[in-house]
Amino acid sequence: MPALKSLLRTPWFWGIIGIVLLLSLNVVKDPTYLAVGINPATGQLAGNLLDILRVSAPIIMIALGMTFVIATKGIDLSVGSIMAVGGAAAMELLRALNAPSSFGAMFTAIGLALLLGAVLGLVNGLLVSIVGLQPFISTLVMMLAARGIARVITGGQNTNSQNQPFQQISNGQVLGLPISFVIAIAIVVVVTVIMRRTALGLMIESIGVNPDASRLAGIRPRPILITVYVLSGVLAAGGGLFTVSEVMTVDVSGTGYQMELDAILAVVIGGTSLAGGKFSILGSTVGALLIATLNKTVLFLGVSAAATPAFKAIVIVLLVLLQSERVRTFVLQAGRRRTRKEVVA
Amino acid sequence: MSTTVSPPSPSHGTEVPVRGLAISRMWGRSQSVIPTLAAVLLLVAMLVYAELAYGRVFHAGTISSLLVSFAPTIILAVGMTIVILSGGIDLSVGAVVAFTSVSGVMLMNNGVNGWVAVILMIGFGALFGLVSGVLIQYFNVQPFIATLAMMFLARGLASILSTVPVQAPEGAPILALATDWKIVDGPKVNDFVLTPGFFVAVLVVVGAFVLLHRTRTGRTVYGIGGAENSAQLMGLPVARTRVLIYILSGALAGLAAVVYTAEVGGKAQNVTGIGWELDAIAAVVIGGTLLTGGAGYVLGSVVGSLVLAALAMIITKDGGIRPEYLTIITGGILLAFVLLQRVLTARRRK
Amino acid sequence: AGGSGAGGEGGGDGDLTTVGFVAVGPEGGWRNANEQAIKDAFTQDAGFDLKYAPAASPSDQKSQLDAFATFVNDEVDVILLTATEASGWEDSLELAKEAEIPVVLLDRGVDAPEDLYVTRIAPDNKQVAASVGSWAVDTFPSGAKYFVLEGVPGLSVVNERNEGFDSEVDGATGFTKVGAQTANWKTDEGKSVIETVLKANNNDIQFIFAQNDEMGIGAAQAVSAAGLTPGTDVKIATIDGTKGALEALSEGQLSFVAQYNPFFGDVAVDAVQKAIAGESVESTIIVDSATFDSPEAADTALSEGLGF
Amino acid sequence: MTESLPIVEVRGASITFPGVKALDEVNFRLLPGEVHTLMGENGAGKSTLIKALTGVYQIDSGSILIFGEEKRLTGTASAQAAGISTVYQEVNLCTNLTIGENVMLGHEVRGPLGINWRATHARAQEALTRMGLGHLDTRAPLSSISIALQQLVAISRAMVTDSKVLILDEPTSSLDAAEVETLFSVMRRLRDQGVAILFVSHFLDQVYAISDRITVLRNGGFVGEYLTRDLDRTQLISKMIGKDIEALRALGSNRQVDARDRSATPVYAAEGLGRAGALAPTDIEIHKGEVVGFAGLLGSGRTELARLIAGADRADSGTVRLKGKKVNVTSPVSGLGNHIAYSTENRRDDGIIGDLSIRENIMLALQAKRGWLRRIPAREVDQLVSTYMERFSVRPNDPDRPIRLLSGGNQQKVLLGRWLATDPELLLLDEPTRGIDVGAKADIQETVAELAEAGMSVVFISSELEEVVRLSERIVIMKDHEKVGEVVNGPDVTAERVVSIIAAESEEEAEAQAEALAEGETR
Ligand SMILES: Nc1ncnc2c1ncn2[C@@H]1O[C@H](COP(=O)(O)OP(=O)(O)OP(=O)(O)O)[C@@H](O)[C@H]1O
Ligand SMILES: Nc1ncnc2c1ncn2[C@@H]1O[C@H](COP(=O)(O)OP(=O)(O)OP(=O)(O)O)[C@@H](O)[C@H]1O
Ligand SMILES: [Mg+2]
Ligand SMILES: [Mg+2]
Repeated sequence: MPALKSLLRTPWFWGIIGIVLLLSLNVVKDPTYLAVGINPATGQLAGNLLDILRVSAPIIMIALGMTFVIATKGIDLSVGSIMAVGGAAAMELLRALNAPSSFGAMFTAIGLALLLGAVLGLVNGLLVSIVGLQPFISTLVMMLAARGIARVITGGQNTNSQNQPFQQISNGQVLGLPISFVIAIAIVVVVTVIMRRTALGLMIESIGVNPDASRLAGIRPRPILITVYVLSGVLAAGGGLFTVSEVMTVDVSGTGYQMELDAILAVVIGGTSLAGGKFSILGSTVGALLIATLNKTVLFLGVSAAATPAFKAIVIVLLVLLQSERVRTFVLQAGRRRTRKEVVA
Repeated sequence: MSTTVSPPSPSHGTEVPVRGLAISRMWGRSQSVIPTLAAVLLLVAMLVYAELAYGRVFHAGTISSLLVSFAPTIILAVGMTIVILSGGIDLSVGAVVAFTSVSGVMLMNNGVNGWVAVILMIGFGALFGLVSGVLIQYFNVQPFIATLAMMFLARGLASILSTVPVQAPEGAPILALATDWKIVDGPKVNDFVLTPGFFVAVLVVVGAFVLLHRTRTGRTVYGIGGAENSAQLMGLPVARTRVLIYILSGALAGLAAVVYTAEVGGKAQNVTGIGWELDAIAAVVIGGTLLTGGAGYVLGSVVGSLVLAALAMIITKDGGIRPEYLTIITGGILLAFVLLQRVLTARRRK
Repeated sequence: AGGSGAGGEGGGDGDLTTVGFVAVGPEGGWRNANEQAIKDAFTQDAGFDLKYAPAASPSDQKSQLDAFATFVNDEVDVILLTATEASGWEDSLELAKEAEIPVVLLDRGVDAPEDLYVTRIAPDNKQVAASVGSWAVDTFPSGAKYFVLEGVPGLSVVNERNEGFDSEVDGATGFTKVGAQTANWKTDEGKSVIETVLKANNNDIQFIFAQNDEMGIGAAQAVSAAGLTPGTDVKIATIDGTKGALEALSEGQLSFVAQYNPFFGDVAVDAVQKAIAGESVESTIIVDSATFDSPEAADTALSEGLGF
Repeated sequence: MTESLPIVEVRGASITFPGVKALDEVNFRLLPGEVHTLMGENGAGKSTLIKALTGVYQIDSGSILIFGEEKRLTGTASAQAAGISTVYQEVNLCTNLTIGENVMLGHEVRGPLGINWRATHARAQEALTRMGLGHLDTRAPLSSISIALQQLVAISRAMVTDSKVLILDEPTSSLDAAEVETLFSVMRRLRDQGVAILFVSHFLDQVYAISDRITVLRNGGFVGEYLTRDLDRTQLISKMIGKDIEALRALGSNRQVDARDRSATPVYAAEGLGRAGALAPTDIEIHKGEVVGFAGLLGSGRTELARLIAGADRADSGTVRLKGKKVNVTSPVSGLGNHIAYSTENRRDDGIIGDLSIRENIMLALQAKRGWLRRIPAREVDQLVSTYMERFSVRPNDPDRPIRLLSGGNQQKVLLGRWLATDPELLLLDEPTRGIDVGAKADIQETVAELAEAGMSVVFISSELEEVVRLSERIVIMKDHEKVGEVVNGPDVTAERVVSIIAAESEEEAEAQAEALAEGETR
């Protein structure tokens, strides 16, 4: 019973419930929804679930970066635009190299994109930590600027290119799973290990809860803030790579457009508070999967384009309601009703 | 009793604000006004620069277009200021403008009395605000998320209502809001023309100023933004006020929709207002209000809106911008703005 | 008053004609090509000083209204307007009329009396979309199950392209609309939408109408990924005629590309010069657009540099 | 006093937080015209009871009666409507507003044009004047005054309304004697007007000076209600801690006879250490194993000096030598790196990391010192945590509880553990005993003595001068952001004499007095 109770208190638990409910909706529409089969033409596993995993990869990446930014009481509105920068750089470079099957070209493109992401993240980090601007504004500026940078990189064109290995990132499979998803999960694991095996995670949380006290306790806030924004920038560029690898085209106005909102939603659904402090990487990953499931469900159910945002809104509201203490208390102990807002006096 | 130090005179160190030191007193009080003053200064600088570089800025036609066309932005910025002062944010305003304008015009087309429809538009806006407010206050949903959900909802409902533009019937009362009132009739278009919509914005600004500075509710807004727990413990009506803040923001979004719809000749559309929430937030920030809440002025946000207007005007007047660079330049100027403001206010901290 | 600076009565910069261009800005390949064509036509050598004012975002009418007002107040000689939205322009146009500034509409039209502007120069959206429709009717004599990939819901282009397409397809025998979804003009969303739509319909779709090239290219990839062959199992038709689409057509990924001709800078210069000279101009100038329905046609078009 | 009908009565109230029974069947009565003190150790449940009375928390069982009528208090506003005004333990005001606004928030004077600010500020001024704060500018931002003054402002605020009940949770913990005296005279006046006052303090002297009746809580439970005159201090303390207090009495302080050899190279030596606007250039030396007390009025610059020594603020003048070696201590990081630890006076804002657990709060500074790469092994952390939690008997004994859920006193203990864990050579304790119960206070004093014995140098800052005098070997006297003298402790040195140095009219006089005292010592 206590285990169940604590599970109910875990925000990502509700994320999983949400995913299950959405999948059930799809199954109701089509009982074979969950079926996974082999596509005879491509020899790959195919199924709706695999599609969900694949499209979740970029969201997982940006949600992961966003998690740490939010844990420091910040926010990164620029991830969507940085995705476009990463994608634009990769496409433009691959097009210039014109090496349709070269692994070298792929790695160069990836390296360039990640580097650009790091640089833009660094600018965010410097603005927030050294100049002391509010994260919302710093990254809002970067959101505008990076979108422009993506356009400048391609000269305003929606550049496409050809490179077989690069295309495989989002279109290939390993162990029956989409490669991009496997890479994303590997990155999640690596980052989790770094955060929890070192004290970086603790320090990020500490700064997020109380920056003044953390400074007095000997934590240097600046390098940590910079690290967090650089990480977010790099992961966003990575997310951009996944996105452009899908179709080998960058859409400088569309790639990553408003994806920052998806990332923030994923993080919050995963239980990391926008007020900073404790973060949950697992939660954000579940959140990202939920967003991907939601996007795909809308398509599968054939919800009209017009109604899509409303449908999303309803799902979000239901989820946050389920997560709220008030509703939970009401559900858990309908008899013994009592709510107590913690007031830290 | 235990001997603690007893002071021979009421001297509490030099930094204690003591009555009578006029200059230091003024300084101490003016601190929170400085960012707003900086914004005013920068606005004037921008306008003067534009006049020198391109001409026709201090020109009756230009000024009246600026004022009239930015009336909806100003109304939104006012609502956003109140929300941000309380430490929250409202991302839904742009979408609420879309929903209220589409629904309002459709009501008019379906025979609902024009004025009633206008009232309903404001009412629908308030309803979205109410939902956000309740989610935030009673279900502990973070404002960013609650209002994001309302943004999706309002945009979605607007699209469900109609994905084609709807047009208010000929002679609908809402159109009266865009009547041109020629105040100075100059040659050609060099007239000083204002519309009732502009005066609505002025009334909203005045009303918000009075609300924030002359009512207990307004002071509670600042209290919540400064320290919510303290406000709660001080016995202020936090819950009621917060819900009210979001209702107000929603209602003002509805009002902005009314003014904007009138401005474009009674046409309403589901794609209206995309990104307006960011404009409103930018205006508030440029106007010197802290995003963390508790400090700022509604008049600053008006200045912030005008700064955005002036910026757009300069870009248009220059006319030489490459489209790829547009957002880079907008972002760069926004950055330069907050940086300058920061430099100007740096002396606030020792 | 006035007079100083570039805006003054066209006399500021020698004898150049000041042209204010209220544009849409970065939206996609088509828009880039079109606006570049305008810029290339209205050069200083040709006697123009072009002031280019892109919208804050491709669907933001308000920033266009503001730019328009600024040009009117600056009393430029001519205003070129590519309206993001057809409606809502009447007051602005009246203001320009009061200021005696001729307005030439490019690409998108406006819902306003014709006496408020000189002319509208554009390919016809409805006509172009109708060409897709009639091709589809011809190609699928016994009908088809089809799906429409739409742009951002609510834009007038989207509505017009739907209208044009439907005018041919509605009532044609055997045509069943499986559904329509927005992919927001984007390639990756186009792929994602079609991928799921195919699964939801057990691959039982024969035809996809993509309202722009980008979405169509994404759709083609989804079709391939589902193990189907584009062009054989599922035919895809798109509108615009970008280089990428022509290449895809040449490779057989797409089956039909209806060009939406962006190259009408010279026509615009001509109209503007006539307007200034006080000569009469036709109230609509339709720019002819080609259609390409085979790999060969695509190759020819590419070699003629028709792609953009 | 005649036993009249209680204004407020609590019967068998219980409150349970996840894992803690904060109140367990507590009874409490507050009579009109009395000052009633609530006593108990840290975490006994005093603040919780108060919050139950003021509607912040709802009780799980039991009942609250106001004027004999059972009431369900649903929020602070409803308590205020019922005539209960409260000053909570930690200052709860809005620092973004002006002093006057804070005093009047929610009670602004309104005219036909909305709030009448002139009248509002005038009433605020009146309220402040009653608290002896007439010199404050009501239009200045609250953030411009010290925590102590803020506390007084909070009290002024509680007196703006004509409340029948006034609740003061540790109002005196940051006040100096004169301010306490002003407060008490106001309290007496209100009491005589029939206001019922509930008072919490850990200062026994104050309790006996002001209160008529005492209710003692222990571990959330109700111990009893007593007339102050019937209960002597020994009895009171043993009721609070539940055991005999002789152990406490034998507080190890014979430091006053300690004669230390100060010829060796000092552990810490600063010359001309200062910071414009905060502290005039100061020379100071601290030797190994020495306890140095900083004495001075509120706002005299004790905290500033400590912060400069620790690197919490950056000095803009002066040279610092550690064991003879010149170093730059410019940040808390370099301070900790040089084995200097600083425990702040502002526990809530600069001390605790609220959402982190006790465990994380204890290990944080040590971890920061070791760098983020080398995470302290779990076993070492467990050991550290259990060591310090036991040493200071932190309650509740659950290292995974977020620290913000601890009572004020227990938070202080955890923080002390944090600093000791970094193994400092110089430990600066700024008001470490503020808001701490007698038992814990004794523990901390004892710890300080032990640490010094073991060779650590300690700077001890406290507004309670007797504590400083009892504990320190040397006393640095501060005034108006300047060091005005230094006294080596000795039998002649008493709190009163230190006060007279501080109170000296001029700097020369202060120096002369300090010298006289020092000579008296050598003779
Ligand atoms: N919001 C809360 N959630 C969980 N536990 C709490 C909360 N508030 C207080 N507690 C616990 O309740 C107990 C009583 O705390 P309370 O603050 O009432 O003590 P106190 O007597 O005021 O102590 P002090 O003298 O240190 O202020 C403590 O063990 C504390 O940890
Ligand atoms: N962290 C800080 N930041 C800014 N100003 C401070 C800070 N700490 C103290 N001050 C200011 O420095 C002045 C000196 O106060 P300080 O706190 O050093 O005195 P103190 O003797 O320690 O008194 P107290 O007992 O109030 O702490 C005060 O006026 C206070 O406002
Ligand atoms: Mg307490
Ligand atoms: Mg101090």
